[in-house]
Amino acid sequence: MTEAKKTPLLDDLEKGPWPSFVTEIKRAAANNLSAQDLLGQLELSYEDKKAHWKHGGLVGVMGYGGGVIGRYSDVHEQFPHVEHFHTVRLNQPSGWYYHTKALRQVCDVWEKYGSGLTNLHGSTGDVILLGTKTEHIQTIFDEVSAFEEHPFDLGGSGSNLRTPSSCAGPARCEFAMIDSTDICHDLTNEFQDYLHRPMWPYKCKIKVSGCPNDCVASIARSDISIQGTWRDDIKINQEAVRAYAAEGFDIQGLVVDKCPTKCMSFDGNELTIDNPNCTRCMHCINKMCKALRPGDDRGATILIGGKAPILQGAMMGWVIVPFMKLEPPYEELKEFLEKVWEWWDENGKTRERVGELILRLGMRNFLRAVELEPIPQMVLAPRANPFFFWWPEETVQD
Amino acid sequence: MTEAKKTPLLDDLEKGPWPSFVTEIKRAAANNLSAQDLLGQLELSYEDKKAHWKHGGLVGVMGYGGGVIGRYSDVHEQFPHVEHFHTVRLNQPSGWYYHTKALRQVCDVWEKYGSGLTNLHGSTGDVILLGTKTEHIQTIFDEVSAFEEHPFDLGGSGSNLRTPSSCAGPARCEFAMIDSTDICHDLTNEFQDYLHRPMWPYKCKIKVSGCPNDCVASIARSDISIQGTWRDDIKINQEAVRAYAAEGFDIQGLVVDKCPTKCMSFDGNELTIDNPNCTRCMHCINKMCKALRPGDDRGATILIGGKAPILQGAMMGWVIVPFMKLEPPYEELKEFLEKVWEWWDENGKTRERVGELILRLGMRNFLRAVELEPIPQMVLAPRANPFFFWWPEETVQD
Amino acid sequence: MARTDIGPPLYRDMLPPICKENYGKWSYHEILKPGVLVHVSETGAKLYTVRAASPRLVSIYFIREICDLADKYCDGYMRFTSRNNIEFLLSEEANIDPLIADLNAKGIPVGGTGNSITNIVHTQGWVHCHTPATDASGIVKAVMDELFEYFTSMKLPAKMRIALACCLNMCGAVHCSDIAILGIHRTVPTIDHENLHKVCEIPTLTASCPTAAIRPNPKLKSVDIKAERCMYCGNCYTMCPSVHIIDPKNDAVSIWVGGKISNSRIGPRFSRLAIPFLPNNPPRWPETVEAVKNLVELWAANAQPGERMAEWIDRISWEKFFELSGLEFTDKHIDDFTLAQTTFRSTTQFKW
Amino acid sequence: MARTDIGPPLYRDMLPPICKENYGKWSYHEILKPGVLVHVSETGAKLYTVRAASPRLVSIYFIREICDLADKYCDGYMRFTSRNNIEFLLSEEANIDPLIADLNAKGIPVGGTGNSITNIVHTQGWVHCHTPATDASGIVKAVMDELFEYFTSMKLPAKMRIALACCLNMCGAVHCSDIAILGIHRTVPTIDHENLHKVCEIPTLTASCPTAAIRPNPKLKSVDIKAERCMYCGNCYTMCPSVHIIDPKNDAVSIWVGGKISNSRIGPRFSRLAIPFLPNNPPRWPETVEAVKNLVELWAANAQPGERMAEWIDRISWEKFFELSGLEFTDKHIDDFTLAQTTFRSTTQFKW
Ligand code: SRM
Ligand code: SRM
Ligand code: SRM
Ligand code: SRM
Ligand code: SF4
Ligand code: SF4
Ligand code: SF4
Ligand code: SF4
Ligand code: SF4
Ligand code: SF4
Ligand code: SF4
Ligand code: SF4
Repeated sequence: MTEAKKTPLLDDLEKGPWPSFVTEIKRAAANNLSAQDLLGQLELSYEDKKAHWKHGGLVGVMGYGGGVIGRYSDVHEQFPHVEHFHTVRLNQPSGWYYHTKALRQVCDVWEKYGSGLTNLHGSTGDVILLGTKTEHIQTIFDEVSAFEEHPFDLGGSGSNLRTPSSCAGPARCEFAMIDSTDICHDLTNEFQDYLHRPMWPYKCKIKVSGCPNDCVASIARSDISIQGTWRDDIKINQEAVRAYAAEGFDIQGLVVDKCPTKCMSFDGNELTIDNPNCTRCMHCINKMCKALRPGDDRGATILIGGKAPILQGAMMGWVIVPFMKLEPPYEELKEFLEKVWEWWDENGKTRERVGELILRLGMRNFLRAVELEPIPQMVLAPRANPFFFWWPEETVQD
Repeated sequence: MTEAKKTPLLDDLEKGPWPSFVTEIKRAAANNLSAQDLLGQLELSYEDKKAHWKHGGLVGVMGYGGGVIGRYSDVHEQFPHVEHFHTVRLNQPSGWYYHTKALRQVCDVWEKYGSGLTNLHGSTGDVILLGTKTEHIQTIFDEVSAFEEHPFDLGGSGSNLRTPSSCAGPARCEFAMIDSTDICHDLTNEFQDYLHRPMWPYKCKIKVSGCPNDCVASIARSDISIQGTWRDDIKINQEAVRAYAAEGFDIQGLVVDKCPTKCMSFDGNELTIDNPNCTRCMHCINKMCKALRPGDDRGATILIGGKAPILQGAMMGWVIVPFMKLEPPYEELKEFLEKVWEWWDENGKTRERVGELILRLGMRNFLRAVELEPIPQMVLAPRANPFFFWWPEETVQD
Repeated sequence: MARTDIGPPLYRDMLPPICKENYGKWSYHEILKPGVLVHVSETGAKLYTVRAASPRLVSIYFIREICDLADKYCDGYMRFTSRNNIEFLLSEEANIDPLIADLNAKGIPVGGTGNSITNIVHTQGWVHCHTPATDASGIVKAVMDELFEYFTSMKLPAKMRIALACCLNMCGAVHCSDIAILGIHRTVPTIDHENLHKVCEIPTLTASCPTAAIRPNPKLKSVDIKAERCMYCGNCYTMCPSVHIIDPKNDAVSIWVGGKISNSRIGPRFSRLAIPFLPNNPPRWPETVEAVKNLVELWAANAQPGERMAEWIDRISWEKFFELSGLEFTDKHIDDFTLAQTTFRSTTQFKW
Repeated sequence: MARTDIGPPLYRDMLPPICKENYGKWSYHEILKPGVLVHVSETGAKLYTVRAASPRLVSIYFIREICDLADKYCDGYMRFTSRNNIEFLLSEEANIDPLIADLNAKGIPVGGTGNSITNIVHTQGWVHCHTPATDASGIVKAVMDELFEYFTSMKLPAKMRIALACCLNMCGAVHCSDIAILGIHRTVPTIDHENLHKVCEIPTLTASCPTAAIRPNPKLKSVDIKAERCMYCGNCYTMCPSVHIIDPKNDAVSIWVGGKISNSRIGPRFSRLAIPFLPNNPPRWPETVEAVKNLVELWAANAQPGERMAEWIDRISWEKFFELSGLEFTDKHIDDFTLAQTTFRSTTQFKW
């Protein structure tokens, strides 16, 4: 081990009650030269107020088109051990459920070939192994994929399907109206080829939330947002309602008054819901989960289009399929996704996300391609401008 | 008089309780060949389901660049008396107040030189004299502008200031918080040159409403919308409030519950308004005009940008000046308008309305040009996209 | 040469004495009955207004008749409204009923105040314009005949403002109306390649298209229109007579709902597409008349007191609006122009 | 060659027996205290969750320590949350407090449930990315140190979700957060004209600019940037290493507020610009920390129970938000991008 450089700026971030990433880097640095150089280079960034990584870089694993982000230092004379400092993205288990055995195995591999630093997890959901050299990448993959128990595969990067992710789901949450974890796992397996071989115009993300609370932020952070919901009436246990009232819970103020459609009322004894006017926002169920439960006719709303700002400004997904029953093997969902991707793949420009393409070509063309009927649930309001199109067959042709 | 053609389709529109424009055309046609041919050509349009007018045509009055809309028949062989059928736009008196003397004079001139048909009024507000020949246009102008009492001038057409219009205003309405009629008249006179000589990128319209009820639809139908408003507290006559309640008027349901900011309350005896949270929508005042009156600190909100759909979709004006005191001679307003027009004139492309230009170049450039500070009242919400600009002086330059 | 730039006649000279005396002093108003308002001044003075319908397209004979009545009952003082109604400004309460009787005798109804359907703001149509996709006055007459009872009564939940424009230039500025009737073209313009270069500037023409559907065709010294980008707005025709947009076999009527102008309660709103196509069916456009009537009556039957069309739809939701109205929701209802994104439903909240 | 496409480890194999047995049968939950949940099944079974903080950037030693605790208290069953916290899944209520004690001993706080500020979703920053305008982990650490009490308590009016992204690519998808911290570049990129044509495709590069600021410069076989159209998004840099966006003298931090993801009550919302500029001031970004803290505390002091930031601002209005916060409203707050029109105030309704 070479003598570690002084890092006064970073050291300051070891103080305070919140766990410190600097401490973590130092722990890794104690045994690993790359981590040590990372610490040094980061201190330099703190001095210079800028990153010291070069632009991009392509590295990978045999048989895969993505899953590794190449990264090279622009100050490698000073910090030779981060000259290469690539990250490996491992596909997390659905819902981020782990047994410690699975995690320990990964740590052991990463101790041998990597910096010893990770992100648990990346924003898309992957296990991020932070910093290794080009020559180790294949070995890392070979070892993690060969674990006898809980073998890992690579996650996505590049213009492909990105690692899908799911909320805690029915294993842990009473609100799950679809098996979000299973759907995530099943889709990930079904679409392995799309995940690992970048062949599309750009990235495409799937996130699955068991209910409209959307605990994986699917509407904002994924092109394809799948959220559990229901169609029939909310189930009310009036006894339990009264128990809430008896405990002094302010049903009127905290629940009834906050219902977005004002479709609830409480007379001090019975809670009434005008279900046809309920938009299933979850609020009352969230606040009174001992008394209220979603109905039994359950499925998912599918929204398409969520993404970050570049190019046209950030987008949130919008309703494409208001309700789809989702039972294994999820055939209808898979066929639907295939249609969406096929159309996008055929029509999308380079670096055009599927939502951007729908905006460019119009919902009418998209809906025809994926064979869906337009319905009012897709929009907040009909168009206000008079610039609409007619299909040739709808007008009298000479 | 030649024998009138048969008009069975139009005849059908003489039936029914609503006054009939066909009857009006026939009344004119009884004494006027152009009106007669208009009737015939219109019947042909009803058969063919299309207009029988050619594209455009330029005609005018000496010294004026607009005020007359040229119109030529495309079936003048059949209907020679509408071969020319131009309309003359006369600038209406502010608020459309008339003495019959003024109207009768116009009728007399129009009996001599025109079809005898008019629109009272055009959508912009002008008296529309509907249908005359090229050779009469100058004469018509000469005569109407020479009336001893109530002489008329031309209205606007082309790329210029269009005839401003005003609501009924303080002469007839208790809600008027600015002298809308006077402002309209004063501005019209002040900007005669802009009104009569098309020198701008495109048209620009001004409409003045005495209050936020906006009875001249200024927000939708004019580039410059001036609406009376107030800044201090609503005046409440509690006696009168109680009188409403006593009459059985549902103050809670029809007023308090409908207040958009929920800043009112009524305890059955006193009406309370939390004025800092009132957005001065007028609703409570409208519904209880015997009990509530706007405050005394009165002026106008000025919104810019209203227009019809072409090119970028219809626009409603948006707040540029949240509050401006408006007392004769309205200097501040005039200076403001001059600045707006100067900037637009310099920067606007052909057929670009001022609102479209603001959208193209951004509020930041517009506000600098007209020397206004940005304030939150201009927007419903701040920007959601991170694509904002810095002025060179705001960053560290090398 | 005549004087120019004399400006409009001075409105002040046309005000009845009571208006001059009480200028800015009005205290409140009441609607005495449909079409009749009284404004009461701080001084106690009372001004009576009688509002009467007009077809807007009127002959000088009509105007003179109206003038005769104004002379008879209110010293010649009258006005027109921003929606083309006539208002007689009376100082004498006793003159109200005789005036109304005279008006009715002439077939001129009184009404349009309060919770009524007042006059339809409209445009030229086949009477005087060169770009209309439909007529204006004819549809207005047909619709008002059918909705007549709502002009002469005040039994609706709130004001109902209907407007009509005969093409997308929207001279009636119908885009913020409770119900808007809009003439639409529906086919791609045809081009007179021979003459185009003689009468039109090609750069201006290509720039005129909101969807960039027009490309120069240098070979023909003309332009081509990319059919799949054209949404038939007609702006190219406005710029160039060699581009023909009118197509009687396809020109049609569309219906829009839920717009609003006033700031009262909810702020101004755009009208939104309800019915993309109704046939041009002169002289009485029965499909259009029926559609408008159905919308009025659906709203009237379902809105709460004081709810304009926009407020009613806000409360029940657009999906319920389509369900209740039985109107078909089509791909045309889904925006695909520049602000489309803001109309998409980025939430799982909706009604079934 | 190794097998490919084996897919992720099967989550089902990682579920504690209680979760398998009660899969889909959970009936309700309660928050026993900050960071501790109990989920009760229809069968009566009870699952206890202890939620602990993580800096996300963790070493294998940290992970192993966590694993040790999981082995000790819950048979090795644990999970991570969508916001990078650690959750221990316990079947034994008695294990809760010992686990918490062990965690605290290691400096790992427990909390983040209910009406708290939970972990900050964030990105790579200077640690591992090539485009950042600021660091990620450092600001997060500094902010969480300051807001620590809100992680370990549940005294806020509602949930508060903070996120950070170090450039406009917004890997943290911060755009729908109660408070978003966003790194921004503020100067026009400089171009390495010599090398550009060797490494970049010019058409792709010009197409990459959201505001069409990039024009080909055929003479130099390079491109030029029209400075007044450039808003420094950095997308051209993503496409081409010869365009340099990083500028330490001007790169900065901005603050956004009022976003939201869940459909609960009001639907999802974008965060909106609150503070366009705060200096990049490592190691502790005091201006940013203070700004975030002030916003949290202003909201906490003024919101009604249950009101997220967005709901509070909805109720009081943006103009009052700026007044109460004392934040300057600048021309940067006024949108000038493609949907700007929809953010303008097309009504006379506003507060003073
Ligand atoms: C590692 C990660 C951030 C993190 O610290 O967690 C990340 C890191 C990068 N992202 Fe990201 N993105 C990550 C999640 C996201 C997310 C959030 C999400 O997936 O939930 C988004 C916003 C959602 C979206 O997809 O729009 C996101 C939007 C982007 C974008 C903008 C895409 C757009 O259409 O606007 C770019 C730019 C690009 O693709 O060229 C980008 C590009 C990048 C690159 C590859 C930089 C580049 O320009 O090439 C970053 C590599 C950093 C590095 O050196 O490791 N990253 N990126 C996340 C992936 C970890 C994982 O696999 O789990
Ligand atoms: C006569 C009138 C309709 C009516 O029946 O009342 C009218 C008639 C015409 N308008 Fe208009 N506009 C009339 C008020 C309006 C209004 C409403 C208003 O002013 O309150 C609008 C919408 C508001 C606005 O200005 O945006 C309006 C928006 C247009 C437009 C679209 C402008 C735009 O920026 O989108 C055009 C197209 C153009 O200017 O080329 C247009 C063009 C026309 C032309 C000149 C046709 C043309 O393309 O050249 C029409 C002449 C018809 C004729 O032969 O008489 N007219 N026009 C109105 C003027 C009467 C008057 O002076 O009082
Ligand atoms: C005469 C006229 C002004 C003029 O300069 O000509 C006028 C006159 C009055 N308006 Fe108006 N408004 C007139 C067009 C308008 C318009 C413009 C339009 O329709 O194109 C609007 C905006 C409509 C909209 O929002 O779409 C308008 C929105 C109002 C409102 C707000 C209604 C609402 O709640 O949304 C009020 C207040 C009320 O009635 O409670 C109002 C109130 C009034 C009062 C009560 C004001 C007063 O005290 O004098 C007047 C009698 C109203 C009545 O008819 O019951 N006036 N009023 C216009 C009559 C048109 C007609 O012939 O029917
Ligand atoms: C563990 C986690 C899911 C996961 O798969 O990892 C989770 C778990 C729960 N969420 Fe969540 N949510 C989780 C991220 C989210 C997110 C996503 C995010 O923040 O990025 C959201 C959307 C946030 C937003 O709207 O901006 C989210 C919005 C909710 C809501 C709606 C809150 C609201 O009123 O707006 C509820 C309902 C509630 O708490 O009343 C909820 C309710 C719950 C419940 C009560 C569900 C249950 O019965 O198990 C769980 C405990 C909540 C608590 O912490 O008090 N969860 N929850 C995530 C914990 C993150 C963390 O470490 O703090
Ligand atoms: S999204 Fe719904 S089902 Fe999934 S964890 Fe959150 S509350 Fe539970
Ligand atoms: S789920 Fe939401 S909309 Fe439905 S009743 Fe409950 S609070 Fe109201
Ligand atoms: S806009 Fe206001 S002041 Fe003018 S007539 Fe209408 S209600 Fe009266
Ligand atoms: S004017 Fe409007 S916002 Fe103000 S108190 Fe009256 S109803 Fe409420
Ligand atoms: S709406 Fe169109 S067709 Fe009708 S008058 Fe105006 S420009 Fe002419
Ligand atoms: S009709 Fe409109 S959309 Fe079609 S080519 Fe002409 S200008 Fe373009
Ligand atoms: S937000 Fe930007 S700088 Fe930060 S990790 Fe993502 S791409 Fe890199
Ligand atoms: S930084 Fe963004 S706006 Fe500026 S030139 Fe590059 S891509 Fe265009």
